[in-house]
Amino acid sequence: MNFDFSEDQRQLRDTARRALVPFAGAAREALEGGPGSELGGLGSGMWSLAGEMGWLGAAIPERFGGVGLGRLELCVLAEEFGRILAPIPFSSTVYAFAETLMACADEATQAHWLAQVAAGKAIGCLAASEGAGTVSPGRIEAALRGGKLYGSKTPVADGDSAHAAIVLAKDESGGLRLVLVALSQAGVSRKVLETLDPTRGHAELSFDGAAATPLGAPGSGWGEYERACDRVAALLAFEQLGGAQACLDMAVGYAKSRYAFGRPIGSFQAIKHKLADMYVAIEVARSNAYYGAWALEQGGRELAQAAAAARVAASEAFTLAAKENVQTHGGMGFTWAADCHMFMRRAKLLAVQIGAPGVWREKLVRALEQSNQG
Amino acid sequence: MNFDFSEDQRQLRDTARRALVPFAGAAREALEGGPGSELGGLGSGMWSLAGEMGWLGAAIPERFGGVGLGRLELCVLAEEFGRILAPIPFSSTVYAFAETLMACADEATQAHWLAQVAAGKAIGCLAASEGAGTVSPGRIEAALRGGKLYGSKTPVADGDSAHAAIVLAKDESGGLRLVLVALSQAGVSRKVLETLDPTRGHAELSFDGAAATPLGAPGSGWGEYERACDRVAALLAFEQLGGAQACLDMAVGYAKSRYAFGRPIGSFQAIKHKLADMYVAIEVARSNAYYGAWALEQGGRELAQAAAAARVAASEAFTLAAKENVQTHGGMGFTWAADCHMFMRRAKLLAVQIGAPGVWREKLVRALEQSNQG
Amino acid sequence: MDFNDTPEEAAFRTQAQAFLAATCSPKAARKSAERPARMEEAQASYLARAKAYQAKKADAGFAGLTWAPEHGGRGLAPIFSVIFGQEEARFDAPGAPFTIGLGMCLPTVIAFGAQPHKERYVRPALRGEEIWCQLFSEPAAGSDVAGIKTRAVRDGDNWRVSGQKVWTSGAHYSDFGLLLARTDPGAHKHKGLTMFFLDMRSKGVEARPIHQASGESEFNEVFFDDVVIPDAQRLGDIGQGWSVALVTLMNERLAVGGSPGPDYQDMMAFAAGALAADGKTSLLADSAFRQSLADWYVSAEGYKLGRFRTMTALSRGQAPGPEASIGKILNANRLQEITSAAIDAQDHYGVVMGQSAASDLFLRSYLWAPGLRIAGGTDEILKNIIAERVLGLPADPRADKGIAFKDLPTGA
Amino acid sequence: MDFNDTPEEAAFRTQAQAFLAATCSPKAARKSAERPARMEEAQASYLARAKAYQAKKADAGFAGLTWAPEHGGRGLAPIFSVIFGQEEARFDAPGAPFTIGLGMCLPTVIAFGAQPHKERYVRPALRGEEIWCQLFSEPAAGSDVAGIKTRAVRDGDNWRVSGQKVWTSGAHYSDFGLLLARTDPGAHKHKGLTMFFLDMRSKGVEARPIHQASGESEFNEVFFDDVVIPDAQRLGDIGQGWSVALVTLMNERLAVGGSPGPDYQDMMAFAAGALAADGKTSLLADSAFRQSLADWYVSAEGYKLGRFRTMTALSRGQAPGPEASIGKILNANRLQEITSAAIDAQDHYGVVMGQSAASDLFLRSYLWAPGLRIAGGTDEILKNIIAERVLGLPADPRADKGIAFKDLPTGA
Repeated sequence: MNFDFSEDQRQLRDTARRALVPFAGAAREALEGGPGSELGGLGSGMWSLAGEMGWLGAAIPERFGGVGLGRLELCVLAEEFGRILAPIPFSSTVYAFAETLMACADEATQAHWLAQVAAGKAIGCLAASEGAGTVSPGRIEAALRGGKLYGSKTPVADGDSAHAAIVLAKDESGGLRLVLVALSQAGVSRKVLETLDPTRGHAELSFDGAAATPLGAPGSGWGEYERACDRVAALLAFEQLGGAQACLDMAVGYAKSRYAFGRPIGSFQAIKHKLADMYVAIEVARSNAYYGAWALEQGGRELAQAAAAARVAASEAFTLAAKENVQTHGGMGFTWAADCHMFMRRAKLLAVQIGAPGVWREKLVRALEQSNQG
Repeated sequence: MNFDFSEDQRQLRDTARRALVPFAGAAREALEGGPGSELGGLGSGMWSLAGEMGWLGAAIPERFGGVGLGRLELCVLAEEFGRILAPIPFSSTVYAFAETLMACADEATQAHWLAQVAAGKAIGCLAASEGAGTVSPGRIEAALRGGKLYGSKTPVADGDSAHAAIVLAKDESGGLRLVLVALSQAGVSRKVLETLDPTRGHAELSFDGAAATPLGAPGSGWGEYERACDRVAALLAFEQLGGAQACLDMAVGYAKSRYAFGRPIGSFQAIKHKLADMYVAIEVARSNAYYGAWALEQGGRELAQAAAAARVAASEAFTLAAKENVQTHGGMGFTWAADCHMFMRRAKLLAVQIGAPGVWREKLVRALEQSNQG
Repeated sequence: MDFNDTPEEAAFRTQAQAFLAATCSPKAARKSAERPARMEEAQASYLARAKAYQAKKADAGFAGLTWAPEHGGRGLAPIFSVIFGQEEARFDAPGAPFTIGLGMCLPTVIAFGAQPHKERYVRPALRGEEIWCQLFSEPAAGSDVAGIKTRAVRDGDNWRVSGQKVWTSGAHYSDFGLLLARTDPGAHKHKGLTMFFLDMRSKGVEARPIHQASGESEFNEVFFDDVVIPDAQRLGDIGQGWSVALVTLMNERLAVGGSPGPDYQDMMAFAAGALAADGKTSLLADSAFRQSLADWYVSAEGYKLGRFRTMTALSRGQAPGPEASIGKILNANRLQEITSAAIDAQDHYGVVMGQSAASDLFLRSYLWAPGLRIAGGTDEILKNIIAERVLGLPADPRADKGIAFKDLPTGA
Repeated sequence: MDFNDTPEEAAFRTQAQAFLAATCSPKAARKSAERPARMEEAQASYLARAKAYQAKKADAGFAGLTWAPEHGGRGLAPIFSVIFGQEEARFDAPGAPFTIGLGMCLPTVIAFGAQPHKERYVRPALRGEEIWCQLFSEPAAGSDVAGIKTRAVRDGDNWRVSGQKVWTSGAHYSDFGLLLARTDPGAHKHKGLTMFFLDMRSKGVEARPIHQASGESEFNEVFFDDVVIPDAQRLGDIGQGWSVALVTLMNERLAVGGSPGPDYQDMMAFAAGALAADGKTSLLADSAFRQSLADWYVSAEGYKLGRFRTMTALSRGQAPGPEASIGKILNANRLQEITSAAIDAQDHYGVVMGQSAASDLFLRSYLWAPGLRIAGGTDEILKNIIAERVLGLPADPRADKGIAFKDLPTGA
């Protein structure tokens, strides 16, 4: 029984945490810079740091220029990025784009793009949603015709800065397929979107005959997309966990130092028990996230169930922790100057990014039903 | 604006509360007497008191031997009975049986049965459920053929002690109809059921050619049943409210007198805020119950929505209050000798008696949709 | 039990309706949709419109309804204020800038001011010619209101005030302010306070807007740098400021507002056009959504009907009690649930701004809702009030009992 | 990250499996279904069977795994106890009567007892020949364990004990009891306590079953009427009872049990055969139910996987920390939700007993669940522990500080 990260992995965490100290203010800078300024995160050097430290290529095989570690290392990094609300397209590029290429692109495509990702030269994204409402197979209108892509996707996380996108589209036979599209070509247009969280970029991507490379077998698109979401969910759960833990740490710190009625507010049970509730939610999320990490690393059939549970628990923990962190801070927590609202924004952004909590609860129960049958 | 009970109604409440003081232990006696001993409640004199005080006939017209007051007076009484967990078939006889007869029986039937109810000589009940699962039109198998009733109903609240039942059944045309059945005839058999709350009687009623009188027009059965449920819901909400308030009163009293760590446990915010939460739930229930009472008295189209909201809020308040009353009492609250568990039992019994909370939430939203359309 | 006015109330309502119909235009959109814009609108043009309206209202005898006639009021029971408020809410009646002054500050002036003060200040405030703000909260005195540190030091016939107030509504357009200051740090927390009023244009007063988490600026910080206040502008005795403040705060209860932001109706309308988690059926047909919708309705009705019960008590001449605290707990928590659910319901797209007015309202309110759980008393403070003042539970142990204010631990 | 044993752990597991297979029969039904019957079974026949099993277990070297060899143990790390427990749970192994004695009482005797005590009592307990119970809780000392009133008065070489204990598991079949008593009511609450052990058959000891809210009787009240205990049976110094008790209670953490009563699997199986609120579709197809089911699964997994994390720490030789408190909070609250939801799901019929084993289990557990939120530390106490000992928040203000126990307010 070793249901924890290894000594090496914990060292990676400590290294990452130390290396990120200079970037503690990066999310605030991105916020103050207004919409689209997550490129400030890029400009601030966090992105090049991620490349230099080998974090972008942590799970990319060495033959493609990566470090050749595993997904557990990505989990460790995700938690650290989540903790400081990193305003960089790490999740889209690494969890979604690179991992999906490794799962279903051919060797040449992998060789080209993974090397670029590992070197910090390419930002990638995953584009499925076509507007408000749950993403489902019957609602995909983007279409691949004669190797060209038509249609539009919105919102696309990091679609504003990405060099390439993996897009869920219909092919000529009417089946769904993931396709790879370079975004710096004619036939692609982007509209930057303003979202609840200005520290992360979103765009609407429109395709009018852009060259696109199919990934995986014909008709495999929805299945590959769901598996991609499961991988992203398992990794994103650690970002959410990092965010939730940061909220709890902030709230605990504030509750110890803020005095009212002649004593620290953290000595009042109303606050103590609120923070204990946050802790419980976070520990539930952490345990489920660990299992998700294990299933991701194993790559077996447990992943769908484990990833869904990790995501449900992590979304719950982060939104609760963000909300009650504001409440613990009182009036101070409701000011722009305090970081509390940045966590409120990010918590909701991540909770809907690859599907809202209700959608993942539904996925979890479907997985439970399947594992009961099989 | 007078959104409260009148002076007369409040005097009725005070009178009832005083008159019931000698019966504070009646529910405990019924509990210790084992299943079916709600007749102990009858034997204890509470039932005859209810007859003598005119409570059984409070809303029955004077020409049928009643007092000729209104439904608001029934609400007042319901709250008092709820408060002491009265182990008598008041709700079945008065809210369900008598009110339904007044809504859809002919003059002669009313004259016969209402006089008996008002005099304390007849106990009535309403029988719809035919086993586990939500009661719905398609699931009713009890059938009226040639004026005779066949089939069985379970559970029937107070079916063990009732003299007559109003039964939801199919008629020859396949439509649903409410029918009135005297229970002291050949062709009726009863099986007493053990339930979570031994202080209230339940039975399975089986009919094998029992003489039955149809009520209302052919095909009206489901509609009449739903309206009957709305009336019962509005009244039962006050019983639930009384029970919830009694739990809060118990918990507050205990929290003031029980000391731990050198001070009353009611001075700890964990307890204070728990009790404040109970209070909030009860006040929400009370406000919704008042509106239900108003709608019941008006008899207009607001009733369905108002009754559903009253019932949802009251079920929520009573189950919460019963549960957290145990918790406030700690170990003491988990003993048989403390009354806390009797409220836990009754809270759940009343929450499912004419349909579970989920069913009523669904009804409430349907009513909202209809009022939006009309 | 009926929802009808008494004959006297009905007559008054008719008069109010006639006045409002003659003075204001009817309101266009749903009330809930406009809240986020309310304070942003508090510009010069809005203020001018508001002042003109208030003057007409006072001249027609609809301002200060509960005040004694000698102060320009009509000596009516609180229910008449409620009735006027109900009718006013149907119109585009710009009353916001006067709520705090007339609801809290002037009643304090009337209760504690000298006769010349009353003659000088009450009528101009009632006619909207002068606006008042309330200067109590401080950065280190939020839930613990009596913990204020702003110092007033005696200087002959004057006091010199330095310190900082926070969360002050309307400080930048107010003419006068009601100021609670500490005059004796050596006394116990509640004993060393004194109440003043001051001209907001005094030298050394500076109001700065607070940038809120939601991005808006509805409140101010107010800085005092050696501001001179004549002792004649003291309200009540030296060291009695807390007793005076309690009178101000008690009047706050009557001013408790409605449910701001989107509510169950908005969610229901929204759900009719949205999809459930299965991506196929309407969200409004989804049983999980319907169960939540029922709960939101019950909570919203619990608030609304509870107000009717309070009005009934007012109608009988009773004072509004601490049970009004439950309204804000219900509304704030429901708003957090509803806004969060609305965002979730749109899946990936839920966080995108600018797609529709309804969706933007949910997003803005998601950020604004946490403030509602804090402003005017946090959930935690309100639950303490319910527990202690409604249920009669013992007070929290007082760590600040019998200790001079200056010696209280502050963690600093 | 892997779920595999170390080679040493794997070897031990194999030995344990071999022993258990040779000694016990495999368990038949789902564990959850049998809880309510557990203690009722604690009759003479069950006790005899349990004692026989425990003797075999000790003789085979599987009792007292973490104890030092000189006390009959094997000096293994706590993870080996967990492994044996996992394997034992697959069999019909009657270990319940010894849990408290071996888990809490005897470790205290080993830590504080004189050498002759250890020689006399440890081995018979390990072999199941003598059963021990723990006598701490009292009617007025529940959450506030140190508030016990049972008096022990010195009488030459003996002590005379009068008072009452409560919630004592197994008092009626125990041979010995570990007793915390107050020896100096004039000292501060925590200072006036002393620990003893006594023969439960001493004159003046009477155990009476407690009739629980759920109708069962799993615990006892124990009355002491001038019971004589030799001073030689004192554990630790006079007035040091609280320090001794802390050692006993620390050992309790390792004994934290699993999730009792029906869980999400039972609910899922049940829902497959039940109808949703619309009366038509399966409850398992109902989206409101599915959303709840997902949350129950996440909570149950959070508990189960959290135990794996604790085991990992144990495997590394770390001690179990206060974070184990979250398990009971999760399990107890989930049990309340699940049992309530199961009853509701059957609509009118939900409260009827005797319709099916599954339904009866939900009903019995509905009544039993509130006890789980209280026994072994209420939610409120556990949250305080998390807040103070895990998160490092300040302690509640102590009203009992520096006051003699006899002068503490009790409300009486």
